[in-house]
Amino acid sequence: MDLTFSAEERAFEQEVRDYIAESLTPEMKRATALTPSVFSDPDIGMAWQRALHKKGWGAPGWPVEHGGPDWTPAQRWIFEAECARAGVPNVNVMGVKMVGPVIIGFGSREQQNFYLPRILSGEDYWCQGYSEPGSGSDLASLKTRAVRDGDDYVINGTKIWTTHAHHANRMFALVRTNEGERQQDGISFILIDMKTPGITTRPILTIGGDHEVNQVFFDDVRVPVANRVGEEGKGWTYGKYLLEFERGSGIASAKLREALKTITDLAGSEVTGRAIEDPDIAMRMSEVEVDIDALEMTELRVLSALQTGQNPGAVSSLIKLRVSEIRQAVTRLGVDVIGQDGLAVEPARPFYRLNHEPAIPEELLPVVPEYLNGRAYTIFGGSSEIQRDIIAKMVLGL
Amino acid sequence: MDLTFSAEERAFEQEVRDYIAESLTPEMKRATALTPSVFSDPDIGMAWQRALHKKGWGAPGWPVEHGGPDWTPAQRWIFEAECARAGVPNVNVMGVKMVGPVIIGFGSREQQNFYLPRILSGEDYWCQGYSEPGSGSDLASLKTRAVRDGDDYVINGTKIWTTHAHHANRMFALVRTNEGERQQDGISFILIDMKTPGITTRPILTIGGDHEVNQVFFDDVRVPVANRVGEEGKGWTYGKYLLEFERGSGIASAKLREALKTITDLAGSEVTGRAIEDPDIAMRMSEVEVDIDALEMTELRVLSALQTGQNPGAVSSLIKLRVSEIRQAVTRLGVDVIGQDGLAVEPARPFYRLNHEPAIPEELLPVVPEYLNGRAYTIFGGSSEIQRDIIAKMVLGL
Amino acid sequence: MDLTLSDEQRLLRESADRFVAETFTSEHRKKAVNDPLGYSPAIWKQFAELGWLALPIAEAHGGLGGGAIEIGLLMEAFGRGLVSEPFLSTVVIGAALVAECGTEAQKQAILPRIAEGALTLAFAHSERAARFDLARVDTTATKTADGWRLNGSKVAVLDGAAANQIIVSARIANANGASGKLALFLVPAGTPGLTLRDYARLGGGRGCNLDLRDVQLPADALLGDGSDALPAIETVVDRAMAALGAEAVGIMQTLLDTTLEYTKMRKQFGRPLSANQVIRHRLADVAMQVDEARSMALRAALMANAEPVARSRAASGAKAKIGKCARFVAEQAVQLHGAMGVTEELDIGAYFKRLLAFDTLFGGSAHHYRRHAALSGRVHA
Amino acid sequence: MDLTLSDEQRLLRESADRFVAETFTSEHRKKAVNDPLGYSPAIWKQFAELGWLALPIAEAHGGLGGGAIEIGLLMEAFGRGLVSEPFLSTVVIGAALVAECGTEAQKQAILPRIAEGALTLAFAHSERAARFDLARVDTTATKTADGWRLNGSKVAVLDGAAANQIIVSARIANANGASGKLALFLVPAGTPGLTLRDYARLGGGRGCNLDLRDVQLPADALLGDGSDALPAIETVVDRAMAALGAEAVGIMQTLLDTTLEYTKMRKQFGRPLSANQVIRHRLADVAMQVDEARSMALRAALMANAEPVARSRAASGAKAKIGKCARFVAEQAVQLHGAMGVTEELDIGAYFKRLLAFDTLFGGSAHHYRRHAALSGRVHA
Repeated sequence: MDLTFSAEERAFEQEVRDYIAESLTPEMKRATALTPSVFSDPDIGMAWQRALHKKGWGAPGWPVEHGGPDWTPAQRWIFEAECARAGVPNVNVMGVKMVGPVIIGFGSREQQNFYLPRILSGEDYWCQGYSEPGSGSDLASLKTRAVRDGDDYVINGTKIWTTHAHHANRMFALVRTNEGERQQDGISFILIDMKTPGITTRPILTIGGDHEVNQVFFDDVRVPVANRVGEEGKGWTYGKYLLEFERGSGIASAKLREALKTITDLAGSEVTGRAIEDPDIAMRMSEVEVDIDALEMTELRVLSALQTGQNPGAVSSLIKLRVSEIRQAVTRLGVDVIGQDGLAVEPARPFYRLNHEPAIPEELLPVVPEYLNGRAYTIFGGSSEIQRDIIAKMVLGL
Repeated sequence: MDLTFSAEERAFEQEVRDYIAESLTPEMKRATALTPSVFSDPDIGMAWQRALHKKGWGAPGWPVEHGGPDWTPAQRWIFEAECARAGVPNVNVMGVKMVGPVIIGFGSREQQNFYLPRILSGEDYWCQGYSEPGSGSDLASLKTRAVRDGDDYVINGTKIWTTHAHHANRMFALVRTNEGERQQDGISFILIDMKTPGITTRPILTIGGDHEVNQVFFDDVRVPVANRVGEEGKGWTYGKYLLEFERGSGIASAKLREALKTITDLAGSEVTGRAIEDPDIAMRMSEVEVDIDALEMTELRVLSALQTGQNPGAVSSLIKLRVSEIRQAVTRLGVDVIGQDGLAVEPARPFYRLNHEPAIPEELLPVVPEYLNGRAYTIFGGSSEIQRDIIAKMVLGL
Repeated sequence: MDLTLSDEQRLLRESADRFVAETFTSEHRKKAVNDPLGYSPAIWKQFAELGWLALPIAEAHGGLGGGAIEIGLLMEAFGRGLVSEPFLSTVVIGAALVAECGTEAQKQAILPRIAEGALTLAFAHSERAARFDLARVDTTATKTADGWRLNGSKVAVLDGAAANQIIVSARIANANGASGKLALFLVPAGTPGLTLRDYARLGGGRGCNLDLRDVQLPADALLGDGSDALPAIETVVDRAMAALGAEAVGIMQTLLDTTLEYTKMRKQFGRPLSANQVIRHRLADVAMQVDEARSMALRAALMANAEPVARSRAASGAKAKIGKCARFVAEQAVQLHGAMGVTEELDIGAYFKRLLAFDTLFGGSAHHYRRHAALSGRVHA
Repeated sequence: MDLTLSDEQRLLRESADRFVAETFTSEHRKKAVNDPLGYSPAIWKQFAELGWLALPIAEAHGGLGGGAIEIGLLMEAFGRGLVSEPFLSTVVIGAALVAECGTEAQKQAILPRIAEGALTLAFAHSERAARFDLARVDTTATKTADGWRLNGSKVAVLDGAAANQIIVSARIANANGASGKLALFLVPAGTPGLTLRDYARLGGGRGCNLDLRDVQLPADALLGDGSDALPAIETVVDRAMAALGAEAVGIMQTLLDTTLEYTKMRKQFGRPLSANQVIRHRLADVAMQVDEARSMALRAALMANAEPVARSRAASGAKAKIGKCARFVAEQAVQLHGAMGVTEELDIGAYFKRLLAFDTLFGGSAHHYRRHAALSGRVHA
């Protein structure tokens, strides 16, 4: 057993570090630091996607024949850790990490040739049409209907919580093409051009005051049947594949460590009246740091199993739950660190392009919105309650 | 609104204080302090019962015609608070607070005349035969059977978790006299002389090493039908009355405050290396003290409602849950205060009558057993899980 | 020993509940968020007519002579409606500081005008470097030929921009330049040298950060006779925390009611959310914590006039415990509302944020448990 | 980067698991509780034969040169069986102190005998007034004409009564009587002036409190050359905490397994306990915390030879986190076993108590979070 990386891996780490140093602009870095959301605005995120693509690193998880860099799990770890350390923007995960792998796994050759390069290059910006009002964690009860009419589907219904639908030019969506015996049957996976007539978008402000999510309405929206991925009625399977694909590939500990470091730096500064001198805050920082240590070790155990071709098994299904709880603990610490300056609400966005001087120091602006928006960590993507249901059933066999 | 007691009530308080001062012996006080259980051994508890009876205070909650002192709710509060402050032994609650009120409410005149004076005087010592192996929180599923044979019931079965069955000369028990449609029907409430042939008792040591509870076996035990309280098949109702009777009449905050004080005193002393200088311990003491403050206010709100003839309502059903949690917090604090001396196990009992010098200072002996035995607070008398089920249903209407 | 309400108190509560329910609707709130003043002067006038602004002011000064219990009844109702009128700043804190410290002339000049709704106050005390230490003030007041000159910076001045006068705390510089006693000064809005950075306050209302640069004040701007103002500040802040605690209870109760309603109505996997045992137990815990918070707010109010250590222990205990409960109740209310809970679509978010603001004001739970421990002789603060 | 076990490590784990499962049965444990020695010399001999007592000792001193990972594998297995043999005292702590501090002659005299099972040690360091501060020792060692004289009192000496020699820490009194450097002394069992108050240890094994009154020792009783022993003590205690963490993981895993089994089997209200969502979620949390504890124990072992600050941060982080997890897991295991859980009828109680002892040894979670914060430059310890 050994925690150290090999000489080759260390060299790769240096390469990543160097490339980030030369291509990450101060504007991108500042914008990322001042964005109180896990999603970077496209002007920032896509600029970074282009920089990565230039180096051939636009889609770390994809197979080499589709433009992936052919990295080992350890290299992916190193890459993601270095990105977190440097504070790079988030790219369009709905493209690179979500629809991309589904198109690779189940799309036609034509779909692959058309869509994948546009994801890599940052030309396309994707959003995800899964949730609906009233479906929530019970996703399979979705009601948006796609009715076959010649070579088109005619789609009617509505999607909600659609992240960056107001920025995206494409959506991948689960729609009901059939009334199966089980709810899960009769769902198809469809790629939609957001400029298609009949699509309207209503913004929904988050509790932190950000415009991240939307409700999207479909009113007789005609989408070519050719835009369906894989077989009709198998969409649920592809959607699940997407989740499995992600399993074990993400690392959260490095980002959490950076987030904690940001808060720790604030706490050590005059801008918070040196909050770190409050022993409660200092102790809780250690508590959270240790939680991150534990998470990192768990992630490394998964990585190590993947490296040696083993199945990481049950452990990885516990990770989502812990990550969301630790994220919330970090953001909560932030709120306590900035104290009464947290009372000031700045409604304008983005914080990195304000037209006025804010009432409180700039670096404090994202802290409370991050905490507020962070309440969603234990709700979106399967609430913590659902996760515990799953762990009890799938991991503990109850 | 006013937190102060009236002049009459203050005078009463003084009277209680004076009587305790003259009748509570140092031996009783020391024995109580060194007993890591909520139940005093009968030699101590019954001595105190006799002292109270002498003053006419043997059964504070009983009606005056059966020997109660005819106190107002405020007087009962004052009495219990003073008893807690002085550290008096616990009397046989199974007699005074449990079977007594049932006999008063539902017993025949003969039963009242026979049993009640013997409870008051401390001549009888009662135990409660409710739980059975396999029934636990689902009490109504009990299986011990009483079959009518002439003027007797013949009882077969077993009871478990029977506190002080090894000391008691009488038991009140719920037994099945009939197979009702609902489990609750067909249960009868029976008074049993523990010397009746066919009764055997097996000790069960608690996790803290105390002999508190037992399993009791009934093997063709003949009990006169005259020992049944009230109607046949109505035992469940009487058992529930017993719980309602207790509602709002007990006060826990005063005892908890004393328990915290004991721990605080230890923490301030050299015997624990002045544990209070550990800021975590000092803060947690305040946290627990504030929890006790909240509980006390809640209890006072109930008392105040009772005083003015109102129904205290939902609040009182939340109290049991909080009391058990705070008790556990206090005992846990004790464990942390005594530090490594908590590693020493003293198996002999009672601590106030050891034949050898213990390995650690005497006053530390009960601390760990109290914590260990205290795990039962959230289990016995309806587990915390059951309590929350009840609150959701009865208080919140879910 | 009687913890039931008197008839007058019951009437006050009922009228407050009724007025708040009718006036502070969801629509009203959405409008008020965009109001640069942060509250409605018309409603303020109604408060005055209802006698609420006179409530805790002594009869000799045009008030009704009410106490902490009555304030608590009002504040709990205000919490239910997320009222953003500057009642805390003007009446609970401002009027009380004047009553505690002011000369008779100042009381006569100020208190009746508060009672009739003609004057609003704010309290500028906190400074960034002090965090929640009430005793630490770096703002200085220097005696000049004809009055005082103030310099310093204040944060978290509630309702500062709308206040007619701001009560500013400062240390009186001694002859040798060393800082001396803490004093309070009445600074009229618009005084030269005063710079306000006004902001919308988390959960409703407004706040501001404040710079004082060579602010010149007349001699009678000093509140009272110049004796150390710290004990009065501690008294008033303890009582303000009791009042805020009552407000928090109103907010929490509303969140509980709303969440109960929502979990009964909202269906998932073919049955209401409230059919899930985990959610039922969570709600039981929420209800329990609301009740504990209610007990502590009441306790702090009942102890508002006790001797200082007992009063401060009760106030800090209440602030710490209610803060802890508030955090749990707020976070669970959002969690159980699911995705809708983390938007500004429902009122739930506004209530959540107001509780977050409550927890922050005058220091959070850890700060007040520590103060409680120090007051109990357990630790050195 | 490889966190999978080597073949040798896998074999060690398998043999330890097998031996423990076969030997340390429930019946064995019930007998051992009443054993005045606290463990079985016959089993200790088997440990020696299996090479376990030689595991971390250097090859030059008759050992196998294993490290913290191997120790962790053994300790986790020991945890599953609640092994009460003095492995921690003799091998993990005793042998390590000799290896860290001893002269070559002392190492040659002691370590091979430990490896072959012929010598047991105990470590007497903690004092009541010090609580968990490793640097605070009031016991004194005074130089005499022909050796040393020790005076003082020690608490929580694990396995002290059965040890052939006790390593006692003391401050060497300077010429002027002031206390100086910390040193370690080898004190043979039965040395005059040594008084042991032996006790059964919570969760298995024995412990004692120790008085030293004018204990006379020869000059070579001093371990090593007399340089300050604190760094060595900190190194060894950090590694001991990692080993204890692994043991705790074994205990927690057993509690989880047992509780899963019980809740599936035990029926209430006509269905298994495990049908309750609240219990299912609780068990999910228990499983998650066992997994987190496993990660931290591994981390502390992997960092056992890192530079002191990194090593101590990892060790304190592990002790704090595993202690927190252990408390939750233990309390929930008892809670979910209901009334049976709070008796000595089931093994569950013994496992619970062993975790409570784990949490207490070398200081609990708050102590180690504070140490972690201090080592991270956040607070002054």
